[in-house]
Amino acid sequence: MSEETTTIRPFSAAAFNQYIAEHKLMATRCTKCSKTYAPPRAICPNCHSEEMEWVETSGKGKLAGFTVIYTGPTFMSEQGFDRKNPYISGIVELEEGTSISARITGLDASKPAEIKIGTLLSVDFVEFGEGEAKKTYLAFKA
Amino acid sequence: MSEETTTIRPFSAAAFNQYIAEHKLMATRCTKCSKTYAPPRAICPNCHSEEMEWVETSGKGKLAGFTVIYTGPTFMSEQGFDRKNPYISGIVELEEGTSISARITGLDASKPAEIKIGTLLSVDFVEFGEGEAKKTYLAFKA
Amino acid sequence: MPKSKPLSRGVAIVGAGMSKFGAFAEKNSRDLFVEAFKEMTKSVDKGLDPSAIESLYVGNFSSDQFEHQAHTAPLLADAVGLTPIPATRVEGACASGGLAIRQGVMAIASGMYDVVLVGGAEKMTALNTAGVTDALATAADVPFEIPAGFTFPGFYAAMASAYMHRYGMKPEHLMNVAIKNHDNASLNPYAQFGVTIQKWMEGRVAAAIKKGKPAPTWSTIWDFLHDESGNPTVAWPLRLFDCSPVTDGAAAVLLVAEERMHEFTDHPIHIIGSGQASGSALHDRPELTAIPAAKTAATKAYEMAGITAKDIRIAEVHDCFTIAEVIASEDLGFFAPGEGFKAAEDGVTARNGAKPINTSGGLKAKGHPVGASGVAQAVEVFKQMRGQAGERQVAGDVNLALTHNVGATGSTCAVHVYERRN
Amino acid sequence: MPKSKPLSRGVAIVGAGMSKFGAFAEKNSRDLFVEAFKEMTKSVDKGLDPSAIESLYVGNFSSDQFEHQAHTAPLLADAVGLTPIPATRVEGACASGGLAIRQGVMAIASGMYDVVLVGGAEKMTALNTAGVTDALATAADVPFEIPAGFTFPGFYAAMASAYMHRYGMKPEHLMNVAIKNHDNASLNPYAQFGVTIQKWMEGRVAAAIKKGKPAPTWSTIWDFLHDESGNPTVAWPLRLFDCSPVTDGAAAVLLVAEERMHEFTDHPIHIIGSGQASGSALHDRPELTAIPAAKTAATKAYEMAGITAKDIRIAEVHDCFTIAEVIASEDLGFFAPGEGFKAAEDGVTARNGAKPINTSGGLKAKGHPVGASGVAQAVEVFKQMRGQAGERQVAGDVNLALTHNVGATGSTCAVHVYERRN
Ligand SMILES: [Zn+2]
Ligand SMILES: [Zn+2]
Repeated sequence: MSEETTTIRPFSAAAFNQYIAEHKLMATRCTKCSKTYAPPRAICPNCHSEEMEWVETSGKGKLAGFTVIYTGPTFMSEQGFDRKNPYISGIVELEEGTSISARITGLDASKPAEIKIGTLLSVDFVEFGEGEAKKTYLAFKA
Repeated sequence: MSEETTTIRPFSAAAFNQYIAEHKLMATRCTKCSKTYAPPRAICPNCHSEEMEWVETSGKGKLAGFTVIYTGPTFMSEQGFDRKNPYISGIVELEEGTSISARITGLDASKPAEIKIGTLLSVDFVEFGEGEAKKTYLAFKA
Repeated sequence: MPKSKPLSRGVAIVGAGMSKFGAFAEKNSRDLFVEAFKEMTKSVDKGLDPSAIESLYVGNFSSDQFEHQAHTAPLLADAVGLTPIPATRVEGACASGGLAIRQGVMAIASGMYDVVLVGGAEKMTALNTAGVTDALATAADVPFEIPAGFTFPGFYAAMASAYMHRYGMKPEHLMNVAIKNHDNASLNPYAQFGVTIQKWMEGRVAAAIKKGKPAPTWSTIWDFLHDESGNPTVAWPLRLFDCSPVTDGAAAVLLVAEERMHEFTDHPIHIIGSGQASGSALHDRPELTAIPAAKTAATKAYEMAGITAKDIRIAEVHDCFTIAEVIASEDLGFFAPGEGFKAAEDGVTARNGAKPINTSGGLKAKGHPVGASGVAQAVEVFKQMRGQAGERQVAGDVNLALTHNVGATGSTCAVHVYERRN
Repeated sequence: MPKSKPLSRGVAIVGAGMSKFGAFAEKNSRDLFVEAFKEMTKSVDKGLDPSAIESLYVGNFSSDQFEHQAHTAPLLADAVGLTPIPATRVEGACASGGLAIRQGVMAIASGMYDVVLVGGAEKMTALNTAGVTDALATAADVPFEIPAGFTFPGFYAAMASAYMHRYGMKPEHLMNVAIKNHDNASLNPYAQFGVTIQKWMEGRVAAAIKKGKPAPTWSTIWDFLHDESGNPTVAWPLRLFDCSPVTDGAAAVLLVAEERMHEFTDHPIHIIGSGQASGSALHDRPELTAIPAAKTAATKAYEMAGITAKDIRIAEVHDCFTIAEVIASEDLGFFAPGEGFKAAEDGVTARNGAKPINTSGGLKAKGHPVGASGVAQAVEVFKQMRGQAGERQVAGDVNLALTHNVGATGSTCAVHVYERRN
């Protein structure tokens, strides 16, 4: 995946989510110490620099921790998940060295004991809703 | 109005509201220093006694302050109030020397400048909703 | 209540900044706090290494309801790169910011920390008007006040009705407060409404003409303020221009132990008085024309500072509504009961008056992101006392200042007194 | 981070009490706090004149969402007759109570007050399960964690998955924690679930027979805990009995400056260590098998107290989930990383073990009214250290104790160390 650099959008949740809606998993990189952060940061926690830039991630990572959820929040229930149809949430360590929370797809939620920490994953985007109400969710698939 | 004394119900908002639903404006009285409080109190702020009792108020009072509200909370909008049909909220000083917030009825909301502080009022109860959803509100009428 | 006790050691402000106040659809409270933090950092004369900061207090009323985001303090700490320092949210409705400052003062006085960041943030405009009304209502004594139909404009309107009855004030008198505060805000680049009411009115006329609608016939701002189409009644006797707006914003101040202040600046502002008090529901007070918690908090703050009301050069007071500024100016001892509205009418509280109040534009015109407001008040006095308030700078030696921050109708009040010594 | 600094003056607990924990449809957080306040008052050996109390701190997570009531602190102060003393709400998610204690300590150390009441309250059961899940979710880093579908059981389950992978723990190991904490709670008259899991299981069987349904065939509690109908999976690998319940409750402790403690009791409990730290979102940490903020807070608290983990006789730790207790026991230095689950299996953390943990029943079985939990932990150590814990009293000299209170997945942590000197 090509690396796209832009400093036009603010380093905010709103901008990050706009990128997600465009099916891009973008990170912010500190122009001073080069550390990369996804989710985005406006100030570098490593060197306190305020000079950041947006970079597109490779979208590759591995599973650092996960769960299969049988009782979800209201918005997941609305998307059809429940005790009979549980879903996987996980934490993914990206190639860039930063980690992020995401839905996990392509693994069997009915056999959690067989899901392996360290499984290689690549970025995916899950959409729900129509028109104005359409929302895109960050996911990673095995 | 007869004075009914009971110590059976707790000195709580739930108990107070249950009395309101029964069309009774009850106060709590400190058995030690005799001060009376409506809304209810479980501990006397005057003498720190924990021995209170419920007493029924006379239901008589006078207007200490008021407003005519053109933009109300959601539940008042649901009861039909809006910019074209504003309502009066006020603070009423009871004969017993304690004061309470209540809806004010029987005065002309379209002529607020003619409403007088000190107007004599008596207790009233306004109901809204049907069956399970029925709620009774404390009011005072001129 | 016992007498105020002295602090174990002194505390000074060495940096202060705020975000632009306004309505920003794309910014959450974290984004706003990052802005305020950067402004604060820039204001530290000798520069700030953020790793010197040992603890964070955040004033925030209810991001829970406004943004579906609680546990705000560690998120704000993290957003500005301060993890793992202690980060604590303090809530006292619209006085949350003032309480956060007070916790920062105590944290330093306790000996536990030397350098404490105090922030305030609120992101309110994601909710519609009804949503904001309902969220603010949770600051009241909900089971006993809200069923009466009260809103916050309504509570203060009831106080105004009692004040009018007792002291002969007319609703028109309150407009003087709004006019003054918009005048001040027109000189504050961070204000939500950086225009005078005159300019506002002219804008309304121009907009009508542009849309091909009949132009309103207001000849003066008084016409405008008396007209329901220009200035609609919200809760009689209060109209739109008697009310502070719904605002997104954040503010930050850096507090340090006096023994270390010269590492940061040669022009510190000392916090020499701090008072706080609680109050019962509005109906449960001996009178509606004063706020007992404000009087108690002021007494405590003056006592700790060893000064009296007449020594104060400028004050930022909690004008969530115009009547609140009038009552505040009396509760603080600036004017006798029943005289506050006359002082506003006579220009005593204007920027060039004897007792300037709300030179920033106040909550009324600068904006009122509720949890940030108390901290933003300290930002204004920091600038005024150091002669850095630009076009709205008060003349003369602003050596003693005060902030007055009220939660709800006065269930909480925090008052601070500030001193510049050189 | 800089080293812990000593407090300007010492602080002791002289009274402590809590309401019954449980689900109480007719009680709001004020009613619960009144109960806790009365219990605290009764516990003060030499009696308490409430007018001696100078300030109130309240730990409360989100009455905003649970009760549509914010601005909790002045309302609680007023409910127990303490208006107009300063009343300040402190919020750090489920660590709100621990942070409130810490503010109380600092307020006294600062010299501003001698006698400070610290309360915690949460009324959670007015919402249904989905409502509680959504409300608790606001304690997370909402924009970046919640869209992934995480719930709080889910976050801790993800930590458990990483822990299992790294250290070879099985889900069954966690059941030891639940069994122990229910055993302890069965001896605590204030607990929400005052029954052992054995009794619980027997109750389920008896209820089925009474209703004429087929009786479950569980022969031991291990059968019961492995059965989806007895112990359903909530977020794999966590099941219902790995999770703390939804609870209504309140707690209160009275803190005083050491120089005045003998006015209240001859058996004070000194707070000799206090540490707090913040943490980033769960995904943004170097490992998932420990909570950095807990390690930092513990280090600070030990440093201030001048002791080490091995000196601690008993600890109340934040077992919102069974895995949380295991990780806490390692973060606090009681056991090496990867050894905590074995200590629970071996009975080391049992009431009669070498390092008793959660003698109260913990959040798991005593109940978890989130903002009150941190204060209720202090109530338990106060009772245990004074030999007043009744049937669940730990044998021997409980002269040093610790409380560990976590907000969210560890974005906040507060640790306190307590000492009895006579
Ligand atoms: Zn950097
Ligand atoms: Zn009494």
